[in-house]
Amino acid sequence: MDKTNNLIALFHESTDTAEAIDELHTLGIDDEKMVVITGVPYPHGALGRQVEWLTLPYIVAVGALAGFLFGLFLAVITPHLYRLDIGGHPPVGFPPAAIIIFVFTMMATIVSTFLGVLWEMNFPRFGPAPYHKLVTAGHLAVLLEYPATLDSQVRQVLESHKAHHIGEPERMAL
Amino acid sequence: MAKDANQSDEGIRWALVVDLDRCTGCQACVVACHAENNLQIVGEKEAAYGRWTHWIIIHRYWEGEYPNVKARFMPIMCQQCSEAPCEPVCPVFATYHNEEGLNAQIYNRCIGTRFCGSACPYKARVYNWFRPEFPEPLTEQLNPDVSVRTRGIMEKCTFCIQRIRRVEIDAQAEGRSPTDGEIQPACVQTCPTSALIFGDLNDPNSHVSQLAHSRRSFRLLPELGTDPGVIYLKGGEVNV
Amino acid sequence: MSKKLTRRDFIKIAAGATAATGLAPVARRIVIEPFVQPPEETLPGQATWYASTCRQCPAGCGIVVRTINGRAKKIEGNPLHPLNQGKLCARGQAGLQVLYNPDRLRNAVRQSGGRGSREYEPLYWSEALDLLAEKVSSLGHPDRMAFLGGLMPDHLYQLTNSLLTALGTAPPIIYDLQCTLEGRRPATQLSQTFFGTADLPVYDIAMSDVVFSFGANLFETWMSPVAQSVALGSMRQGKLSGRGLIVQFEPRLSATGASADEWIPVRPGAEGYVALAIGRIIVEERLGHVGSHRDNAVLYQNVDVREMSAASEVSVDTLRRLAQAFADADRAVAIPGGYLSGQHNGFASMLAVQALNRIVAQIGRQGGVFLSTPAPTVALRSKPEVNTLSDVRNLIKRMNAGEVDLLLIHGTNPLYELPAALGFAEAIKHVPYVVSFSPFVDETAVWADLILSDHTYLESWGYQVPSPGTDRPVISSQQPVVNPLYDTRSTAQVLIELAARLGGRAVEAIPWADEESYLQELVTELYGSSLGAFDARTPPGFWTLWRQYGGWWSEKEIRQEPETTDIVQKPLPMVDPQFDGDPEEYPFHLYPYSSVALTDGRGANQPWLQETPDPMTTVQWGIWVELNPQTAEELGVEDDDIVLVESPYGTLEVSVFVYPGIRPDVVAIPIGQGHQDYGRFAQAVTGSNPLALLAPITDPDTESLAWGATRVRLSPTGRKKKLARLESIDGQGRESIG
Amino acid sequence: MSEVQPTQPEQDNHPDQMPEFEERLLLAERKDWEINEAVLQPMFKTGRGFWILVAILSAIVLWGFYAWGYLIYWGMGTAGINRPVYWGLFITTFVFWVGISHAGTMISAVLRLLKADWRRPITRGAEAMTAFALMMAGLYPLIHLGRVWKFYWMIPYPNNRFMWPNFQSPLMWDMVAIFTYLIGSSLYLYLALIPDMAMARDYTEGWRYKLYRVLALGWRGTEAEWHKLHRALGIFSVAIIPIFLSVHSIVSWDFAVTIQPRWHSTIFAPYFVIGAVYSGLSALASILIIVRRSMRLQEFLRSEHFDSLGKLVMVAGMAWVYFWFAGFIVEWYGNEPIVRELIHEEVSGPLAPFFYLQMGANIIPIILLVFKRVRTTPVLLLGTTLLVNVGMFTERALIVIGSLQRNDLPFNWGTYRPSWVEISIVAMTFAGFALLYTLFSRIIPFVPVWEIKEGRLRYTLRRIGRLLVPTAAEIE
Amino acid sequence: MNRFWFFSFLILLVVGILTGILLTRIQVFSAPEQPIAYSHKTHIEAGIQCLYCHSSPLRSDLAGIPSVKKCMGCHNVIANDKPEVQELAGYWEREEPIPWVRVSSQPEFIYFSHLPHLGTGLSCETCHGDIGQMTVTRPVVKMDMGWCLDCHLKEPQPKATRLADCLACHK
Repeated sequence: MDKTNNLIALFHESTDTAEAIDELHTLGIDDEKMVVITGVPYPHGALGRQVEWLTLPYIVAVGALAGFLFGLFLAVITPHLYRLDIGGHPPVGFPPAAIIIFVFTMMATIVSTFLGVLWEMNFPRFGPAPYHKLVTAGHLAVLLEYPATLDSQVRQVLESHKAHHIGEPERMAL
Repeated sequence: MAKDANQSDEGIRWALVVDLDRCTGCQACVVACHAENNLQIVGEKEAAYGRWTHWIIIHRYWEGEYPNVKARFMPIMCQQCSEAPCEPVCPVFATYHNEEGLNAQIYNRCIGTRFCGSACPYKARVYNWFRPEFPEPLTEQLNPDVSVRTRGIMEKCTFCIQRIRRVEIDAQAEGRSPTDGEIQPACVQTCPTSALIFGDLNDPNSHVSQLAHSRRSFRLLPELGTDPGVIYLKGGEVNV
Repeated sequence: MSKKLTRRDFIKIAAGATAATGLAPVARRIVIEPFVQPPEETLPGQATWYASTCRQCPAGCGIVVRTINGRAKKIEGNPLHPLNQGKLCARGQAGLQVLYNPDRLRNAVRQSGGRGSREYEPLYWSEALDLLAEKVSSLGHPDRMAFLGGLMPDHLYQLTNSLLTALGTAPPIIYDLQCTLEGRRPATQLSQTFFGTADLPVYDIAMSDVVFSFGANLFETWMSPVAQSVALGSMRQGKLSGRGLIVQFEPRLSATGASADEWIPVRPGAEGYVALAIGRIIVEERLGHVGSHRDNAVLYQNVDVREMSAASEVSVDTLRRLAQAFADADRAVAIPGGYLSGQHNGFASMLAVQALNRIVAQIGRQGGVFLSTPAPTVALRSKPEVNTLSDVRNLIKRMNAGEVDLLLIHGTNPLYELPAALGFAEAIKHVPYVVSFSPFVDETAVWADLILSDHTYLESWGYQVPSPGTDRPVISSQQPVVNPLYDTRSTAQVLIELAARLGGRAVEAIPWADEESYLQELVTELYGSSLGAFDARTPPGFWTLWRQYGGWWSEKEIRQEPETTDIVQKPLPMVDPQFDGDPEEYPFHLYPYSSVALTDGRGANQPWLQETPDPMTTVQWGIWVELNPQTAEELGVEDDDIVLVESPYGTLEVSVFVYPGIRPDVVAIPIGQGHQDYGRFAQAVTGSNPLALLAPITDPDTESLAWGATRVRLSPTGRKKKLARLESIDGQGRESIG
Repeated sequence: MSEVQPTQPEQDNHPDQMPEFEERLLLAERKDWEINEAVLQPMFKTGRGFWILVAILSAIVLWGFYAWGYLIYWGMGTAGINRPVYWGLFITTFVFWVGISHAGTMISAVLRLLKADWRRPITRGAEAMTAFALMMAGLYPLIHLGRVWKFYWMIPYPNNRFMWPNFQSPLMWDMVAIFTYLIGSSLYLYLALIPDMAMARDYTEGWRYKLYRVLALGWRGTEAEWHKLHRALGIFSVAIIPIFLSVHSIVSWDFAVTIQPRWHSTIFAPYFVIGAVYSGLSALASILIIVRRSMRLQEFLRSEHFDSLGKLVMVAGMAWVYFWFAGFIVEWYGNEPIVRELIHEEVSGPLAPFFYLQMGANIIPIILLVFKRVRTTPVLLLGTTLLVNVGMFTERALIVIGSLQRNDLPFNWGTYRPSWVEISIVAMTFAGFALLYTLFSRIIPFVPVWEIKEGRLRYTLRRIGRLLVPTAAEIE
Repeated sequence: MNRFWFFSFLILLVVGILTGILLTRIQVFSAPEQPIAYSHKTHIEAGIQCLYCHSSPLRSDLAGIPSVKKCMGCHNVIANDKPEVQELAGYWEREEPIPWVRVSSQPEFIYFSHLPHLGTGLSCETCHGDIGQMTVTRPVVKMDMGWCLDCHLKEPQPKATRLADCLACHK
């Protein structure tokens, strides 16, 4: 296996970052080997990277279905488990069942969205990770993993786009 | 929607007929109910604030003005509605409808939301605002067939379910079914003018079902569609 | 229920022996029910029913008491009893709270800190009896002892009477407020005058088509309210001949008036005039189907209908209409009630009312008035005589003069029940030694040196002949349904033991070993009577059945038709009512009425009765004064305002209840509250006793207290006290919101 | 400032003290770290006034808990409710708090979906308000139970009694709906908070660092994280809107499904929802004004925000009047005896003072808010919005208590007086809400920093004539 | 790694709550201390029927506790040298009931009658366990609602419906 280098570079400007990333692409570094860390959510494509594929909607859909079924169980099945008549109503009526099923579906949707996005983001993750505190002060950080052979080219590209703090990524306890 | 089981004419439906022409407002039923059902005594201050616990009360209505004034009495207890507004609102099934047409209240299940009390159009349900107190030896008067309700739960007229059950068990032991008039809630038993009559409304031969078909019969707040199990008979009108 | 005796009914009352023995559970929830000696006929946890007689009022209804493990749990009417036919009133139901009252005395006690100190020291019964015997035997003269009695069971009255007679003392003076409010004494006198017999007549409401009730609160507290209510039930909706009609003549619309079809607000004291006018109209216009009224013409020869109408404020048209209805009815009855007897002209009014029954020929008829047949044995026939207020006055006079050294008080509470103006409270201080037999520390017992606390009626023996009776001879039996809860002793037993200690003529007069054997001897005289509803083979068998059935009564109805005396040969008396208090200064008639729940105040220590709403005002736990809306407006007061009620004899501060059913010149106050003593529940209600207002005047004909003849004035105090009403003031008693 | 890590690059002119921000100064000219500090700095400065406030609020809360304990120990009788007024101040306040909770979602979810950019600085405050108001509201179903120790019988779980709760009961709907809404709004609040937690983590040390570190869950701000966060927030804002509509509808059905006169109304659900939005937005405006003042966030919460908020309040108010009138006219016209009686009670009976207070306090603000001066002057706006909340509280009380006092049988009417227990517990929830909010504002960045920065990304400044005007870039 | 930690914490939490609920269901079947060391085993082995001492379940709601008199009926002559029996005799002489402590009880809000249960052919052991083998009497089942319903719901219809009615037991 080839030896790889890790590098972090900080930028002031998003335009510089985008251009640097473009050039790094041309150097043959994959998108997957690059991680851009920002303090501000940049719109998709602003930094010239591909859109990531998300499983979140599926998680949510499964969660919602589970909630629906749970609501269905509570609203439709449980009244028959110990049958008690109330107020001339049938044991299961459409309106109350609709409310219960709806609410449980929504509850499950929300909870599964939350858990799903944490799952997607691999959270929580408190271990050391490459990061720089200047990110929250408005700088853009690019983490790179590239074959050691490309080292000088990469550094040149970065410096040419006004990158600073180029160096080994500091692994910080987060 | 599913056909409601309570609507069928089969089985028993307990009903109480209140003959307003006979009621003298004497309150015997009120005390009989207290004695039979271990109702608590709340005292003057709480009673003044609407916190009394009678399961049966006698409404007194004024009519006309002096000197042509009349007062009429109307005993009101839980109406044991078929379409009871109190039942569906209870979150824990503490109140429900049983096979014999009774609007049952399971004290031990009650968590005290008082929703049923708000929903009842007759306001026939009473709440235990405080822990009941029976200074010794008044505890001896407590009927062992009826639980003593603690604070924080709703209670109401049960048609003296313990007396119904007692007669049914006795009759069953003798291998027969209870006869009409054999089951008497405490108020019915004591009513000096026999203004209260109890029986099975679904039995066409019972006294109550015959009275229920009388021309004098009416039910309270019929426009609400609650289908009460308490049937009132209008007072007679004879002028001199 | 009452007509058919089901098997279950029989089982219900089939257990007849004495109450269960053994230690009953203190708290039924935790402890299991261990016995040393298991009671004979009780099963653990299984209800046993004992028959007895209710002593909450003088009516004498039969009861059955449900007991479980030796503890009474519920009182119900005895379904076999001819008087109440299984029914019971509120007071009868509440009897358990007499038994289980937390404020009962648990021993015989001596007031250790002197009279009125309310400090008590328990005594052994032997000590207490020695003390009593010593007091009795050390009397200078037997006349220096007096016995004041109230609501007594018949056997106790006989015993007392025998003992006192043997000792050479005057017979007991029987006086209590309930009897006064009912007019028991005047009613007896009326019977004596009208029918020549001292029995209280029975008014056959059940079979009647038209009932004219003159101040009789038939369905509340008058005479035998349960029996009368049972009768109302069948009169109203139980007859084939159609619905009967009730007209109530009284200045305040009582619950009875509310149940009646028509209420005639007569001026206080003028009820007799109404009766006279009606009679006059019937006779004059030859109404009804009696035929000739010639015989009766003399009765009404002095009556002028217009004058009567003006005096009673009932229009001539109304009078004529009522006369027509009364005379035309197949069966009609006029009832002279308690309020009449409480007037200065009470006896005249009662006579006028009773005369109405004669002119429509309803005496002795079904639906009219008849006398009940007395019991077949002589011993059981004699009944307690209610004394007049004059007798009580004499006693007070003697007490004040220091002529009474020993006063025995049983079953009455004169400090509460007598009008304060009579001065009993002062007089009792002049008596060196007072003995009370009260099971409770009531106002009078506070002034007793010695309290020989009696059993409550559910723990004691006895019998009673209901008076007024019913359509057949009835003797109601009383037996202990539970073992006595405390170390109390029945007064009859105390008297027997006292006699034994005194020896001599006393023990000859009442020689029995104990109360039970006395009763047994008395009662088994009935054995062999062919009338009885049950047959016994042996006298002990009779004794058992007597207790199982709750008494003895005839199987068939036996009515007695009374003969009228020659009182009906002369014009009826016409007496103007008199009232105490200047009409200018005291503009209102005071109407103190007996409360449905508390009667004369006896019920005030029973929380069930306190919590029971008054039927008309729906007030619980309180005392109020009822004012006509017009009166209230003139006085500038409204509901719950406190007014000062003043009579020439006393004052009272009380909340106003604006009451549409009362004459504007009358104010009504319920009796029963205002206890200074008598336990926590009675004392919980603030307020004072309305009897403090009463003038001590009597009807000269009957010498009975004219309790309705006091005038009062009212003035607002500017304060408010909210009454504990069941009804909402905002709802204003409306039925619908239309 | 000691806690803030001095990580500024040297080329930035870093003044020693924060500049006094001018009212309409555009954030576009601010550096990111300046924004960070502007938000963080007030959190760390806790003066004596703050602690006094916390002490007072805590005292009220503790007293309220004492009152609650008293209520539980002695029974529901210590509250002022009676027969027939089985529900009193507790349920009134419950409905009120549920109403307050509606503004958070209204602002953050609806406006997020609509891409209304002025929402950015106020979303966090609004969401926090939702969560805290729901926490307060959620207490009441417990408090008002006669046997609160048995509340778990309302939770569906398998048990040996074979008994399940009654899902036909509106109280069950209530419970699950409020629980869902509380979970939803808390998660929504938290999800949007994660990047700011990371930001705060980078600026702090000590206990705050530990706290923020845990709360940040290891957030770095990678493009993937941002992307997923956006996606999740998008799903959230869609999902939470039906919940927000359903919660207050369900609360209204507590009343509307009974046959109690004046409760039994089909219009109750939208009427309650719009009332909730009205009171919630007003409460939000009030809170923002107070927070802005006390935390010196004038730069973030500018008058244009209040202007917009004021307009929303005004619109909600007009809608409320519309719904109120739509219900009222039907009741008035129908002239059913009991309803007529109830209306009479309100309009000219003993409830008249409350009725006119309600009408006045709900309608006058609408008129006032027409004026821009009112909308943009904090004191005037504060007064106006507080008035709305007084009005809405009275309205809830009239609905709950006023209707229960009268019913079909005049014999059963009653009147209600709140007891000290009820007042204490109601005060406890108000104080508790304020306390949570106060503490929250010192621990959590009150202004969503990343959202502001994101908004700033989308602005350009264009010179038009003599003005520099912000214009939004059309992205996405 | 982190994720594992986080989710396992969640699962632990859920398991913990469930265990807590389960723990509350567990009944301590300890025997209460009785005033006299009474052994059912001895008496049953001596050939005495349950109904001899607990005589009323066929006629009453309660099975009944034998009175001191009944105990003394035998123990006047039998085993009167044993200390427990002498204790019993002490109660008899003092005319005090023996304060037995209840072993099987129904809650205060429950209507329970032995009569119909024995009427359907159940034996004492069905509910009280093999009490004839117990030297110290202890409860063998937790008599809670689920336990009652287990039998009630197994009855054939329509009896099961009637017995499943809350009012069949709750009072």
